[in-house]
Amino acid sequence: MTISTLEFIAIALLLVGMGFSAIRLFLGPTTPDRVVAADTLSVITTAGLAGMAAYFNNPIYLDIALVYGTLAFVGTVAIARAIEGNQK
Amino acid sequence: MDILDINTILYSAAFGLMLIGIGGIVISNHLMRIIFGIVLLEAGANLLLLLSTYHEGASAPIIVDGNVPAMMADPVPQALVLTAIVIGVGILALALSLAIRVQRAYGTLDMREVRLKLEQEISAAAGIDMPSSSEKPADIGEVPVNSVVQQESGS
Amino acid sequence: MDHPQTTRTVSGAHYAFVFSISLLLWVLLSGSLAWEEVALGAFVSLMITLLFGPRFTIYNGIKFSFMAPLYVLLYLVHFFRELIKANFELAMRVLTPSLPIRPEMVEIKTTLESPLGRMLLANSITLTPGTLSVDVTGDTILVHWVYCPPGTDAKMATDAIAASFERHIKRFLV
Amino acid sequence: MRRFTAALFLLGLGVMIAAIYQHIDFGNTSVNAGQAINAVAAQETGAANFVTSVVLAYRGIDTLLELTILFTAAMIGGMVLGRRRADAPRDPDAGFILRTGADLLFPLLLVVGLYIILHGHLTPGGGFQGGVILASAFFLPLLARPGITLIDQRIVSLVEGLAGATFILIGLLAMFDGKEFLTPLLDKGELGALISAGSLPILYLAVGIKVGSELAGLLAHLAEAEALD
Amino acid sequence: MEVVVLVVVIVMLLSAVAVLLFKDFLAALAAMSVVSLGLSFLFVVARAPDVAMTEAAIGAGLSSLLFALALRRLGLWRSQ
Amino acid sequence: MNIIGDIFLVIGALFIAVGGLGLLRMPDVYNRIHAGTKAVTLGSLSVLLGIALLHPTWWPKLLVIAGFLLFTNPVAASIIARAAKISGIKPWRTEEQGGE
Repeated sequence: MTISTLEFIAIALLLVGMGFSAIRLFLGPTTPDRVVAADTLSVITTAGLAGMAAYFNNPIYLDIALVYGTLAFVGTVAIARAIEGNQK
Repeated sequence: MDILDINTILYSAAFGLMLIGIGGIVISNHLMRIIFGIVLLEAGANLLLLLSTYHEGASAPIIVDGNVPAMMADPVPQALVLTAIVIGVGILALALSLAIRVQRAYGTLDMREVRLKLEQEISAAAGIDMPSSSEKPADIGEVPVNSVVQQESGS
Repeated sequence: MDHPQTTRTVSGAHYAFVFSISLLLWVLLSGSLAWEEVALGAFVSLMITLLFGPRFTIYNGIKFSFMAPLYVLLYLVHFFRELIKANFELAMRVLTPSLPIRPEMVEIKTTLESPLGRMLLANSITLTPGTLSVDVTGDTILVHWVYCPPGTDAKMATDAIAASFERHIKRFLV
Repeated sequence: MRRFTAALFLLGLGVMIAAIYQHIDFGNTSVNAGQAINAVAAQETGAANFVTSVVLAYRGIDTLLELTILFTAAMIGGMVLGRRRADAPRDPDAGFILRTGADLLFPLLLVVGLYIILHGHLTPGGGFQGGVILASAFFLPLLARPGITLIDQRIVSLVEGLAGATFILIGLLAMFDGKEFLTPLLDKGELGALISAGSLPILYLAVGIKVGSELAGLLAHLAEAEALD
Repeated sequence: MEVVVLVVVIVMLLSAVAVLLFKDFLAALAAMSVVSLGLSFLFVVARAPDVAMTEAAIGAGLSSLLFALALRRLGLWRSQ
Repeated sequence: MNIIGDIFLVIGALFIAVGGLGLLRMPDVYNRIHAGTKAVTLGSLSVLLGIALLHPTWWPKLLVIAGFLLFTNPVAASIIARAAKISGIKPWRTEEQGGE
């Protein structure tokens, strides 16, 4: 499987976005900052997993992107609900 | 050993995760961090087990649309890791329940304090003097439990 | 706190709606129209609808009509245009070195009544230019606005943020 | 002092692993049980996903034991956490957006979970993954409105027991047929079709429902435990 | 391809260290979900779609749920 | 067809990179959620569209993934914003507004 120049640029840009989000995850002053960064990273990974399916030319990998996309939402909601407990 | 060899990268990830997990278990004193360390160690071990039969260029062990690939990945370690991950959830749930129980019983999750209180309870139940702890009270920092000092001064 | 599952009843049409949504999702997932797939999907959807039907009052409030699909399509077109506009605006703000933002929390009122409609409106607001819906209580939506012009009140904010979406959503939802 | 020794231990471990590194022949393993399975699994079990073949047909008893471990963990977790005091305060409701979103997502997640379970012999996925999705689907409304009873706990236990009994019953049927415990039954069918692989999809359905109800019960127990402050 | 895997591994290992270093346990939990994200990607690279899906379901969804509930019950959601 | 798909991939990746940059540059949580949600949602939708153009037979499952993303992303953003507001984080304001 070869990669064309445009696809190479796309992969590089995805990695750049991933790196920025990861930096925000490490730096973020408050916990919600880090949760937002983790959520963004999970969405980027969902797109990236679909891209891996295209790279391997095999549609079975799309199921993983689907499961990841739905369950990362559940995890984010759980963390956000735990943050909300701070209201007293 | 080429740094951009894919085998090197994957094995480094597995060993790195295991090392970080062991480090978390050994160094930290907080029960929650120890549980995090256990999860990381387990993840690294799973990755290492899966990589033991990894071969670059193999395809997934699933037949799609009837065409059989030339070389397929080994399904046995995949099934083992599948089992291991699911059992890991059971371990995690049990560990978290026990952590909640420890918090209720002792009011803290710091393992040094928990250990100290446990020793006190045991010695009180046996009706003997507090045995000399393996860790000196000075090491505990700002949380010396009062009864230790009382026992020392009283005896 | 409103609990829609106790205050509203479910009519047969909504059971049918939930069933068809589930079946559509199944067929899209399996990606084939072989009779085994469709039969299994129909069975699974039927079980879900029958077992958990009373929980689906959330799907109430849809106006069934022949024109509804067209209105949904119009809404989607409008929504995607706004989404793309939002992204270019955001990219402009982020890439400008001076970071021209003036954030403010504003409250806007909505006239939509069904939970589904309010939900859709809140989601649309989140994805459109410079606005993020933080919370919904009753008919008030709390919105975080990246660039709030000086001296806006609730009426102006509602007009600027929600009016066009409300007009589109009102055609197929209560 | 303890930290220092721990760091020293880690350093030694790292050096040891680095030494092992030099001697591993990366990517060329001599394990070939998997290749043998890959060669015969399609004819022997009729499942397109060989991992499913290994999990349910070649290592079926291991899967049964794994379910037992998960059941024991869930049961002990429930026992350790204990019952909830009647007057303990509950968490407040989530906002409107999460409540509506959870209700809206609930049937869709159920459909996705059942799809993953029932296509376990054709595509990646199966009982464990689908069961986790089912458990999350049931838990999401509970996260939005703490304290509601979405489904009776006794029904959950009953469904879980029935699923486990189904798994063992299919295994026993093979024994009545004169074969070994948990041998796949029924017609193999055409490779890659939905109705194929004999009894494996039914086994996976049992596994999925059992895992889903166990995890949902465990999560409900954990959510019921009162907060400490 | 190798570069992609290298970047993912670096992000994963850094967040694994961050899990143990963060003072706030919910932030550590967010970093933990990033670890399981990288792990899931690596399982895809190792051509194990079943395992990747299990890791995605359990690492991203279920263990986050378990940890978040337990941290809420333990009263550890706020930074010390 | 391949070229168009590749172009959509690049556009999507570009939006994702811009979203990451916004996540890094914005001053407080709420503004970061703006960047992290809008740009990344459209970016991943565009990537999925590009993949659908590259492999035309995959569109049903890609449509389902896109639908879930389009639904769950704004909900997650709203919930995090609400949690941040409840936990007491004040919105950042520019100096010219002078605060309250």
